[in-house]
Amino acid sequence: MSERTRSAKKGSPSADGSVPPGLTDEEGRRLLDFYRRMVVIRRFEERAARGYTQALIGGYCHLNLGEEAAVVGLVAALDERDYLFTNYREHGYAIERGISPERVMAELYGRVDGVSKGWGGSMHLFDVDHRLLGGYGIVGGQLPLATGAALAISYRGSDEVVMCTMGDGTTNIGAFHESLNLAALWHLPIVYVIINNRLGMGTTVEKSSAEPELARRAASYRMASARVDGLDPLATYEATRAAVAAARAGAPFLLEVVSERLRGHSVVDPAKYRTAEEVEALTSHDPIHTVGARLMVEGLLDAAGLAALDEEAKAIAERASAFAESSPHPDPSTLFDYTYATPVANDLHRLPGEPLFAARPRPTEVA
Amino acid sequence: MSERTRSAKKGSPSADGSVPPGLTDEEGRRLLDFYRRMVVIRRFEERAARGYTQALIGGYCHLNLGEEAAVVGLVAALDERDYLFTNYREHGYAIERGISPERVMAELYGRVDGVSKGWGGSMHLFDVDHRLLGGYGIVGGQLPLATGAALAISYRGSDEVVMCTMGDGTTNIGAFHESLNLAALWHLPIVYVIINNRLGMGTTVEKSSAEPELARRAASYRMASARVDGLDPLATYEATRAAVAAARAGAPFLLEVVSERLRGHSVVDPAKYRTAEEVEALTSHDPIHTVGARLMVEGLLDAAGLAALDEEAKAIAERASAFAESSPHPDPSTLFDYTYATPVANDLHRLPGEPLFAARPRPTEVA
Amino acid sequence: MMAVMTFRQALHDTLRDEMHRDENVVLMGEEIGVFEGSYKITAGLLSEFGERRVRDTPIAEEGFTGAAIGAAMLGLRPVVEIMTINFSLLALDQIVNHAAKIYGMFGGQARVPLVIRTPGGGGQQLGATHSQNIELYYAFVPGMKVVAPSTPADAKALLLAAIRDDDPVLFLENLALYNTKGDVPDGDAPAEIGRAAVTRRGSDLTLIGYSRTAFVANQVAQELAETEGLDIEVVDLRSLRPLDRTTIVESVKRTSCAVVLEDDWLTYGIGAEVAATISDGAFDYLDAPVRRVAMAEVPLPYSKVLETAALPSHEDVINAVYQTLDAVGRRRPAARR
Amino acid sequence: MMAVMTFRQALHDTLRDEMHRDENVVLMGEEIGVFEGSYKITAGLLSEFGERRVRDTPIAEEGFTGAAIGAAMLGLRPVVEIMTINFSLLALDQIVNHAAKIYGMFGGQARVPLVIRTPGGGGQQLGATHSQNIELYYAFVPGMKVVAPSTPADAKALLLAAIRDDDPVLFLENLALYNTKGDVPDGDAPAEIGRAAVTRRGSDLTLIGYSRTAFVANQVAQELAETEGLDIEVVDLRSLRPLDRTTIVESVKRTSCAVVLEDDWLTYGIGAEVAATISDGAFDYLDAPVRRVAMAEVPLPYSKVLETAALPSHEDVINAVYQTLDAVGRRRPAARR
Ligand SMILES: Cc1ncc(C[n+]2csc(CCOP(=O)(O)OP(=O)(O)O)c2C)c(N)n1
Ligand SMILES: Cc1ncc(C[n+]2csc(CCOP(=O)(O)OP(=O)(O)O)c2C)c(N)n1
Ligand SMILES: [Mg+2]
Ligand SMILES: [Mg+2]
Repeated sequence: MSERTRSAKKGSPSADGSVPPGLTDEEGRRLLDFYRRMVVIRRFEERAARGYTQALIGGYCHLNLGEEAAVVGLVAALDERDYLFTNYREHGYAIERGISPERVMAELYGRVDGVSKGWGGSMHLFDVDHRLLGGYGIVGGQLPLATGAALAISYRGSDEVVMCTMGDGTTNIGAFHESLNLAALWHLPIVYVIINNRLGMGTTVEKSSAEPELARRAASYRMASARVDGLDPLATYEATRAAVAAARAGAPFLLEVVSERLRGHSVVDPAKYRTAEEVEALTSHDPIHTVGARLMVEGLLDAAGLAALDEEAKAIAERASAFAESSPHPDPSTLFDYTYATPVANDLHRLPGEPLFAARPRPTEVA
Repeated sequence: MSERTRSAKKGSPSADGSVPPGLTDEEGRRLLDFYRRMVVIRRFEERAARGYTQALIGGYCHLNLGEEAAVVGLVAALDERDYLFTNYREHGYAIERGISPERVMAELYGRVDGVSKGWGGSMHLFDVDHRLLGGYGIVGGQLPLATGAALAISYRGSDEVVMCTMGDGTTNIGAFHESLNLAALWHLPIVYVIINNRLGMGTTVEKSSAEPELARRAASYRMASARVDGLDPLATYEATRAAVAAARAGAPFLLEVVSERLRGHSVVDPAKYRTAEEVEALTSHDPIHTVGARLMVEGLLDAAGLAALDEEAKAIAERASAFAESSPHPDPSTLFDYTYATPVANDLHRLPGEPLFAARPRPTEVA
Repeated sequence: MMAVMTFRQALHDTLRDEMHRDENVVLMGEEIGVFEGSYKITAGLLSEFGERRVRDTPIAEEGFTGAAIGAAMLGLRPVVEIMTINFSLLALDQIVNHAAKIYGMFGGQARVPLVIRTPGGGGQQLGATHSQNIELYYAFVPGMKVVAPSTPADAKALLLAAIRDDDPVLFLENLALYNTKGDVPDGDAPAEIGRAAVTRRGSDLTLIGYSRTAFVANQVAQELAETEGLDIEVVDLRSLRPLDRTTIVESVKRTSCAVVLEDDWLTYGIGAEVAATISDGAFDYLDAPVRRVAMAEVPLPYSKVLETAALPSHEDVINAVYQTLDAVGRRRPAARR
Repeated sequence: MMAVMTFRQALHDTLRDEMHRDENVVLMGEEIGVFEGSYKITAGLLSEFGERRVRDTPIAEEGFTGAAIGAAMLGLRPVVEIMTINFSLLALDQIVNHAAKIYGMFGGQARVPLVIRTPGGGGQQLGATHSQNIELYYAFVPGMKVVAPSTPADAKALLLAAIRDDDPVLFLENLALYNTKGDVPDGDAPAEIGRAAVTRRGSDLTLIGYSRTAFVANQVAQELAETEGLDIEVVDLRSLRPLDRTTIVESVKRTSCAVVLEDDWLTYGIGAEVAATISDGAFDYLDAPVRRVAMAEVPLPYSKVLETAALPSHEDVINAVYQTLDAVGRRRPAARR
């Protein structure tokens, strides 16, 4: 946990309880805003977990619990015109990009008002208007795509940036290598972000990456990189702004954001592979606690204010799930609507129980 | 071409014609031996090119012309018990591993006495006795395999080493990244060798690798690495010995061997993308010339000795092709002999023209 | 001696027994050790056998599958778990161009005694990329063997056979089968790869499936015997490559009609070969077209409603049986609704 | 207006025209620029259009194919060359799990107007890993379109259609066709994807192929018309997904027998679906089993002798036609040998 020690240089309460140097006014306002957003994500994710146990959400469901500070700091550093590609652990990103929690939750519930019209589910949020270009469930699958989006931007000479997030475990797959090499060769406007929550599912970074300081892998492509404390939303924001600026100038960047995953890999994982001490340590790192405490110490929030924020976030999550539950299921008649964008002759619209060819007239009974 | 300048520290004639410090007796003997071997490869490859134009060799045929010094230096540093995995440009490696040029040429001719019994061809030489575990035509395909062979060695606690060679272009494919990471994580006894001949087919290293000093890519796996002048067989040999020793102690190694490809990518490529100056420069780098000249300067070989070596090499190449031409073609009846190692029920031994089921009795003519 | 156990347990116990029997058997895959496997097949094996024999890998399907192939070339007998068959696309080059080619391409000099265990299956709302049935990609390739058990007993017998076979074997599992139960004989009796089984004799119609759909076929046959007095023969393919054409065709020669069940897409799916084989080999016996019951041809949607519409249901199977019996004029009057 | 040109030239000219027409059309692939393409389809295009539009990529099939998909999501129309279809296995996850899924999985929000050009084909002594015909892997997948022209005219018309289509299209080429010649109409007339063509009318037998085998089918039909007076109908599939079942079945309803030619392995190959489709849709018309002519089921050997034995020959096709005509009792007495 050495990177924890060289993390946020100012402002967060240190382990011995002493108060680090204070925040500027602007930083204070920003931190308060970030905190509010973090709490929304927290309550949204908890509500989603409940929706899963209520069997209103199916499939896999991966939460951003513990990663709220990272999510908020990262997305805040993007412009509206920028593009975001991410993985299956992306509810928080969708909300931060400005998509309404209602539409995000409706997607988790598989309803027509979901961002992906119910076709994608938790792992596949997408909203072309908010330039969230997916949620992808294949580990590493988003990297070549994001690289290609950056290629299209560069080809047109426009000035958007692409951000592509991934987990620590994802840095070991071939697509990571191929993509970063292309981006560096072609000077593409892209920031690759590793959310290092120290675990794949139950496998640690040390067990899966021979160079566990993941940002260092940028050197293979002569790419600039940095490592930042993802439990500190301000530090994450500042580091991301610098990375995005570099990318906008045509120098792709690799940013490692060191974070925590508070619960199991997905809602159904009890995370038995964690020791009691690890679980204990996690709680003290929980960014909702540490950032909340810091705001109190800084005098930017009192207990009542904190409670109010929390109530507001809970209400947002409740509204989202109420909306989702009341949104209709897709109609089975729409099953064949999205196989092809350009309609095509002889596309087979056959339901599983239907014969390929209309039945022949019944033969007359023999003998 | 900066690496050319910081290449072999002693012994090779420098560009201004001055004679560098001399060789020890042992080095002298070794260099003479290496040279003899290099000439054998040279003449073998030239004979193969002729076999190709005579239509006795089919498919693709990639030659080691220009890479002889690298091939000889690399293979000499291996023990007999060590394993070698390589790519489709591997005739020289096969010969250096001790396989008779006859059996190598017979494989190129697709005959039963070929190392792979005619099933593999130029790209797929394999000889289990000489621990040459292939010749592979899919770029990068050999890397995971070689890594796994090293895993098997480590699993058994025995002390062989695996060498896995590849081209410069191959370092950009995902399998490179995945394999090196595994080897470093698991402390496998393997040396990965990049033969950097500056070109994929016609694409330069600079156009395909964002970090063109390819050995540096080892850092992504905390793996040791080195770069050596592959036109100098002694330097290559020494660097390889060090790499092999490290690997034998459980520390995988990445060795970059900077070399030249004298002709086109394969026999049929006229290499029109090279400028006249480039072609000119190549000739002066030809290791057969430079090493031959060095041996003369050192007084280890005179013109007559050189001519004798050359005659001997030509004779070997001629014998190889005569043997190959007289070796029988595989019998078509052996077509189904190598689909499975464990015979299996219902394996379909159907020739392309045969029906799946025996013909029904001919129906009587209707009307 | 027999014991009743789940499909999961049969796999687990067989892996464990084989590891005890043969030091060369090693397990590799993502999250099979500390996490005990995504579907818990390998639970407890890391603590029993240690990291040397139960190897958690990075997320690098191509790399670790290829490494298993290379290790097999030197005589280990790796059993690789690919978490779901969808992710095997990333390892396909290593499997198709290397594992399946090495024996032949080098003239029989190196064997690749490798098993790849991997589950397919839709119906869990996992969406378009996580619900595919792409066993076709392996079944198509000479040099591969592909087995697809439908019962705990076959899970054991075919896994024993696969581990002891000197060729690369894709061992197809299915998410929906893991919790199914059945008798599993004690003792050491590997199945013969390349053989289908007639799991139920009957004369009215041949119902054909593999993996989950063989389970469904037996269930439906049983149900229709009880409720409608129908006498349906069931063929469980068990091996997709080699495909046991004789057993299939002989069955249809007896029944003169067939319904093929598959969980993949219809066009070019596994059922296409089965139907083509029947139509050819039993040409003079067939009284109605071979009916295929398969997925709708769409990327599988997440929404439960849409997913259900896209996947073959129990009802779909029953209707296909009825319609085929109608077509051959054989549906028993008692059974008419 | 018409011009006679090679298949290669038709591809080259069409690419060039489309690049002039639409600034969004970009070419990507290994060695397509400086090297002018492994099979020289893109010769001259780098010097005409520059590096921005003709992009040499590193050897990274997954990376650059995926990048083309991502660029397509933002509105470029990349035409990717994968040097041979064998290497496409390395990009399969990006194609099957991403290109083919993105439109559906996200509820129709993003289009992927991508073309992947890639040649298949054996018979060049390229050995087991470089001679495969695995178009099946794409044809199987809803969300993909797969076209497979057999003539220079179709190469042009289908490439125009593919480039202008808003879905990912796999455009199958074949090493053995590049130097074949034919009439190519001037002007701008894209073909309709999803339609087969009856390229020769006849009443004795339906001969079906695609890509190289459609070329062979036409050749054999012509030859047998001249030498034996046989009247063979030829169906060129042209599109493997969607598959034009109607054209196939209607033809067989007229001729009552069929031979399917394919260059891939028989079991589970493309021909399996064609045969199953015919046996189903023309059940009451078919007078003999559908015959398939396909590769022997082995990893293709390098040796010329063995390779020749493993690949379908001209003779094999003719014999299959004769045997099928025999089976339906239709072979004309004059034709008996
Ligand atoms: C190619 C592929 N392999 C395996 C999986 C199964 N899988 C899903 S998430 C995951 C762990 C990913 O870890 P990391 O990249 O650190 O991301 P995190 O979940 O921690 O955010 C695995 C192995 C997958 N979805 N895709
Ligand atoms: C996966 C894959 N992609 C493309 C090719 C075609 N190809 C064969 S050799 C080659 C260039 C390889 O360059 P390099 O790695 O530098 O090796 P060299 O030929 O220079 O020895 C290419 C692109 C292939 N065989 N496999
Ligand atoms: Mg992680
Ligand atoms: Mg090279």
